[in-house]
Amino acid sequence: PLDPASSLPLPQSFVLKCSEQVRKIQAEGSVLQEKLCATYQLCHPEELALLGHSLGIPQAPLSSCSSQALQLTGCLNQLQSGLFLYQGLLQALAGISPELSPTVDTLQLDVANFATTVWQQMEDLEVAPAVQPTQGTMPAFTSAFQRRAGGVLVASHLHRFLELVYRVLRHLAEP
Amino acid sequence: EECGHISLSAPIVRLGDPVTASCIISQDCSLLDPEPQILWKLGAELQPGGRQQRLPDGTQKSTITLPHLNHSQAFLSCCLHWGSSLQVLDQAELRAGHPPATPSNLACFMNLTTNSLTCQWEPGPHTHLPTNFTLKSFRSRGNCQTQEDSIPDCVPEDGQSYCSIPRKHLLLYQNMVVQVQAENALGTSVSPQLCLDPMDVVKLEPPTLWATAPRQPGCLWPHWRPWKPSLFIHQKCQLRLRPQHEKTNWTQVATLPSSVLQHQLCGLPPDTAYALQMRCIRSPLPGHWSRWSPSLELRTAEQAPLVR
Amino acid sequence: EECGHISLSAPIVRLGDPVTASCIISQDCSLLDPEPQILWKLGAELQPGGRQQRLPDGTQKSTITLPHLNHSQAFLSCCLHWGSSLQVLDQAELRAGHPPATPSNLACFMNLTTNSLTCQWEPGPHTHLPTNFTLKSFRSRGNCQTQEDSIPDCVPEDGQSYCSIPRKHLLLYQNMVVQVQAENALGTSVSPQLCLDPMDVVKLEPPTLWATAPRQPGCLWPHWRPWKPSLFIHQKCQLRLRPQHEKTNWTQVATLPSSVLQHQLCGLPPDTAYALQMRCIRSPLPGHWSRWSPSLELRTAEQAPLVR
Repeated sequence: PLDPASSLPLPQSFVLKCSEQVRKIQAEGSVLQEKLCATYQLCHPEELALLGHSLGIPQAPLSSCSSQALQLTGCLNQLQSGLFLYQGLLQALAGISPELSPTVDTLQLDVANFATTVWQQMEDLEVAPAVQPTQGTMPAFTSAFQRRAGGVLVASHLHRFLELVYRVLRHLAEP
Repeated sequence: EECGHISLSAPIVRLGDPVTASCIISQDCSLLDPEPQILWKLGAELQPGGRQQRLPDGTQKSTITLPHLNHSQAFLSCCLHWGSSLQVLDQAELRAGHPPATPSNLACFMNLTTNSLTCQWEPGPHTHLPTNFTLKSFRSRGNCQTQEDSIPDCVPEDGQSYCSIPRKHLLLYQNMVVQVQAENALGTSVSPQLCLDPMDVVKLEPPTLWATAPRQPGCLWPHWRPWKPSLFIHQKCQLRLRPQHEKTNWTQVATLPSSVLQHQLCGLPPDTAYALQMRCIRSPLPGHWSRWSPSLELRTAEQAPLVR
Repeated sequence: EECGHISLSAPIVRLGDPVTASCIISQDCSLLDPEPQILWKLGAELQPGGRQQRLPDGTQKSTITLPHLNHSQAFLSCCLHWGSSLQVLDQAELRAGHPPATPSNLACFMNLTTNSLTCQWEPGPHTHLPTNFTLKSFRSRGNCQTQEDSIPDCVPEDGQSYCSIPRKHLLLYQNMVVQVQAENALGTSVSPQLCLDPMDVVKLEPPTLWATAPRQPGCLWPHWRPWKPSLFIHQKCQLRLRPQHEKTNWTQVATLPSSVLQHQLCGLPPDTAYALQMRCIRSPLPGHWSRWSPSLELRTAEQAPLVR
C-alpha cells in the first residue's frame, strides 16, 4: 500500500534542504566528470562497464522510492544507505590525482553531510534503524587508471541515483 | 650566582595598579661596599622610596612599591653605585594593560568559492597586552541546545579579527555553535554564542545582467544569470531601475525566482536611458541578500513614426 | 585481479621516438568471448597494428609499437568489444620530451637588504617534461680549485629560474662555487661553475642626489649620499650630465670616491637647465656598477648684470 507522504510528517524545510543538497552534489559530480573527460579522455561511463563489473563497483537500490509504490520510511532508509555507500566509494578513490582530489574530497563531504541530514531527520521521526548501515566491502582500485575509471563510474551512478531521489523530493514538495 | 635579582609581585598588572618589587644583592657583589645603597630606576628615572634591609645571610634587600603603573610597558632596574658610575645589576620588564573586553558583533558568512565559513568580530578596545583571539565552535542539532562533536579551534592570523573554518570541519545543513574567545594575562572573555547552519549564511554574489534589443517601444528586455557557484541554490531576485544619470530613487519593478532568466518591462517612455540593478537571496530557504549588481544601462526603443 | 594490464617499453621517451606497449587480458574478462580482439586507442583514435597472441595460460596478449610519439602527453587505451560498445580495460599515460639543455647565463648578486645571494639562469628550451632545477654550491678557497664544505641545495619555487641562498649558508669574503643542475626523466645537465665571493657581486643601489643653490654663475653644486646599506663599502662614483630635455649624449664630468659627498661643477653656460645622474661601484675591491640614479634637474645661476 502506498505510504502516503502525509502519514510521515516530513517538514517542508527538510524536503527543501534535501533538494538543494541533491542539486549541489549533482553540480559537483558534473565537475568531476568534466575534469576526468578533459584530462584523461575518459568521457563515457558505458566504455568502462566491463571494468566496473570486474572491479565490483556496487550500485545503491532505491526500489522503495519508485513513484508508483513510494514507501517513505523504506525510501528514506535506502536513500541514507545509498548515500553512505557512495561516501565509501568516493573515499576509495583517494589518491585519484592531485588535480581531482579536491573535487572528490568536496563531493565526499557533501554526500556525507546529506547522509547526516537524512539520518537525523529519521531519528527525529523515530524511524531510524537501531544501527547505522554498513558500507560493505569497497572495491580496491589498484592503479591510477582504475581510480580514474572508478571516478567516472561512481560519478555516473551517483548522478542517476540522485535523479531518482530528486523526483521523489519534488513529489513530496507538491502541496 | 646572580649579582642582583629582582622579583616582582606580578609581572603584569592592570594599568594604574600598584607594583611591588624587591632586589637582593648577593654578597660577592656587595663586597666592594659593606653597606651598598640599592637604587631603583624606572626606565631612566631614579625612583625614591626603596626600603632596604640587611638579611640574616648578609645579603642586602631593597623593596619598592610603585603606587600606579601607568606605562603599558616599562623596565625597572636595580642599581648600585660603583665608583663614580651607577651599575645596573638586574632589570625586570613591567607590563600593564586591561583584561580583554567581550568581543562583539560576531557574524559569519559561508564563502562558496573557498568553501569555508568566515567569521568576523569586533575585538574591543586595545588592551596594551598580547591578547589571543580564538574562534571556538562545535556541531549541534535543533536550535543548538545540545553540544555534539567539537570543531578544532580557528586561530586568526596575528592582529586579524576574522577566521575561516575550512570545509572539512563543517557539517552543512546542520546547526553549529560559534563563539569567539579573547584571552590575555589579565583574563579571558567570550562573545555570545551564534547558532547557525553554514548554508543559511551563504554570501551570494549578485547575478550578471545583460540585455537584448527591446521588441516594442517603451520596453526593456533585461536578461540575467545567477552567480555560477550558487546555481544549485533556489533564489528569488529583485529588479530595480531608475532613469540613467539621475540620482532619483530606485523603483523596484519585479521580484522573480532565479530560475526566470529574463523579464520584459514595458510602459516606459520611449527612447529613454535607464540604469537597471538586480540582487538575489536564497529562497524559500533562509539566506542573506547579495549586493546589488553593477548598473546595466539600457535605452527604451524609439516610438515608430506614425505613417499618415 | 586486473581485467586488462598495459606495460610499456618506457613511460617517458624522447619526442618522436617509438614506444612499444603490450596489453594482457585476464581470463575472467575474456570469458565472454574465447577469442576477444584487443584494440588500441591513442587518445580517442583507434590504432591499427596490434599483434595479438594467446599465451600458454590462456590469456590474450596484444603488442603494438607506435613508431613516433609526437605528443608530449597522450593516453594509450587497451580495449575490447563487449556487446555493442568498446570497453576500455586499461589506460597508460605516455609522455615524450627532451632531456634538459645545459642551463646558461648563470649570474649571481648579493642582496644587502635581504642578506642573501640570488642566482639566476636561463633554463633553456622547454623539455615538455617535469624538470627540476637545483642550485648547487659549496665553499672553496683561492680560485675554487678545492671543494670545502658543501652548502644545502637551493631549490627554486616552481617554474622560477632563480634561487636565493640565505645568509647563514654564506661565508662572505671567501670564494664559493655555484652551479645549477637541471634534471628530468630523460637526463641531467649542469651549467658551468661560477667561482665568486658573494661580496664581489654585491648589487649596489644608486646614491641619492640633491643640490644646494650654486654659488657662482655657470656652476652647479650637486650633493649625494651613497645607498645606506652600502655605507661600509668603499666605492667610487661617476657623475654625468646633459642639458635637460635633450636626448643628447651624457657627458661624464667626474669620477669621485664615495666619501666625497659633493662636487662643484663650473664653466657651464649660465641660466641653463641640466639633468645629472650618478652611479657607484665598489672600489678598489671588485664589484658591479649600480644603475644610474634617477635624474636630478638643476639650473645654473644667471649671469649677474654688469654694472657700468
